[in-house]
Amino acid sequence: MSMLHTVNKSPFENSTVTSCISMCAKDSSILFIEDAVISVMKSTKFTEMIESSLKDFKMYALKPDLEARGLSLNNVIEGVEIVGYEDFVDLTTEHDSVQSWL
Amino acid sequence: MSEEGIVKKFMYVNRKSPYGTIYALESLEVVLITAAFDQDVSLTFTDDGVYQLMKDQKTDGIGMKNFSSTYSALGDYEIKKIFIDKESLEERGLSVSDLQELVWEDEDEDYAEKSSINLVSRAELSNIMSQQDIVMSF
Amino acid sequence: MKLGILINEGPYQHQASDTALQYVKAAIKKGHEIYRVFFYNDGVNNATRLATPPQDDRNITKEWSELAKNHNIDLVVCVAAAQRRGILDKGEAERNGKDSDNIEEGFRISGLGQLVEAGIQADRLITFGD
Amino acid sequence: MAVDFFNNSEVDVSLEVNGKSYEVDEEGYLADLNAWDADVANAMAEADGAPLEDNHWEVINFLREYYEEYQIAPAVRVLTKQIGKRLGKEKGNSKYLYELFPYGPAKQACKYAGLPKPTGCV
Repeated sequence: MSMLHTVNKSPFENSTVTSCISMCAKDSSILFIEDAVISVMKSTKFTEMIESSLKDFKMYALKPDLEARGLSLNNVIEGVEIVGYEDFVDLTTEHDSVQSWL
Repeated sequence: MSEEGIVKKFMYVNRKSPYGTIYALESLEVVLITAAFDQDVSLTFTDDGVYQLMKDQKTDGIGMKNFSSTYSALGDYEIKKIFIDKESLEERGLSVSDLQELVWEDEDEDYAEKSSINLVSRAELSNIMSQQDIVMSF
Repeated sequence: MKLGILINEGPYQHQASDTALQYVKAAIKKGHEIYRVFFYNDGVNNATRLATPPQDDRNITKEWSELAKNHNIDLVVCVAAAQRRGILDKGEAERNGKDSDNIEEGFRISGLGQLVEAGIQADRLITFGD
Repeated sequence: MAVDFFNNSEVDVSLEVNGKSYEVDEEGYLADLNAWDADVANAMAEADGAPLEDNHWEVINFLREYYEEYQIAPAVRVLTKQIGKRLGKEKGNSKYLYELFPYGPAKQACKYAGLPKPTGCV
């Protein structure tokens, strides 16, 4: 069964992003929303972790949250898909279940 | 009280230590209600959530109700699947002996007490989580 | 699809309720049914009609209320969490001997069983919180 | 004075026991749980028109012990099962418990036992 994981915390704030990645099964996906969109930016201390995890699962970041925080879409790690709220809805229905990491 | 006999797999993921926020207590409240609906309920304790099960909690000094003993009632509510993340325990210098023992009584075997606790790796947890219908994280 | 929504944080302090609103609007636009929005933890604070945010800020409670009215959405506030935090409808206020209620139109107070039922009946349950 | 179960019209209700006055809420639940004693339970039951007998006390004592140990009032199903285990199968069924406590074991017996008022969660 495929699962969509959503995360909303900055990886600089706490370990939610790393916990989520460590418990994400192979055919699952991660959607970064709210403060978690910071995770998918290039040249941070988490960039390498995200890049290597992209081999195992798909990752998405919510565009309105990136834009709201002044984060350039050009600086998003390659391979991370930038999506809107309607895509967020599609992701929840395309996966078998959803886990929101709070 | 089941809804036309539908039984789903509900997992509650507890990731926060108790008392600092209300999440642990209010998570427990949902868990007890879910059990009343005859659903397949399991609980995961990971990250700081493992502190929820610490033995010898004493809350007199902080003026809050000590709800740690309520976890021992889970067996009465037919909740027999408690998963504890081994790595989270190790990271915090804890072992399962620091935690409460949680058991359920097997009515068919003259109320014999059986352990509800399963110590699992993150890889195993990931596998168990992905088989759930509903996951709620508190 | 039938979607159940759980909101665990109040308005303004966290983005959770805003994200949930945007999500629900997008889901309705895509033709999905919102089976129920359940407010738990501090999420019950989304239901107070007494909040008066500045005029140039969004009014989240009103937005939920209007969305519920226009699309016939069931907005349910957990009774136990609401009692702790002073969110009351008329019946609850009377039952508990309080001098007034404060719930916004379109929200109703009920038990946690409504959350479990949403989990059982909906095809997906999506949580928004902190 | 009489305290009716669902009587919401009373304001500032109190229960008189042995010349002492106890504050109770609109539904007759004790405001200060620490003030509970057996006389309070008897007075509540008499006010409801059905004095407590040994069978009632078995359940009330069980509820108090359960609350003391687990910090929650047991759900009706748990109550039924545990009563069956402790007092015998013939008592571990909801028919028996509802005969003892016609307003519902969760509500009425918890009230007499001095447990917190159920929030009506289910």
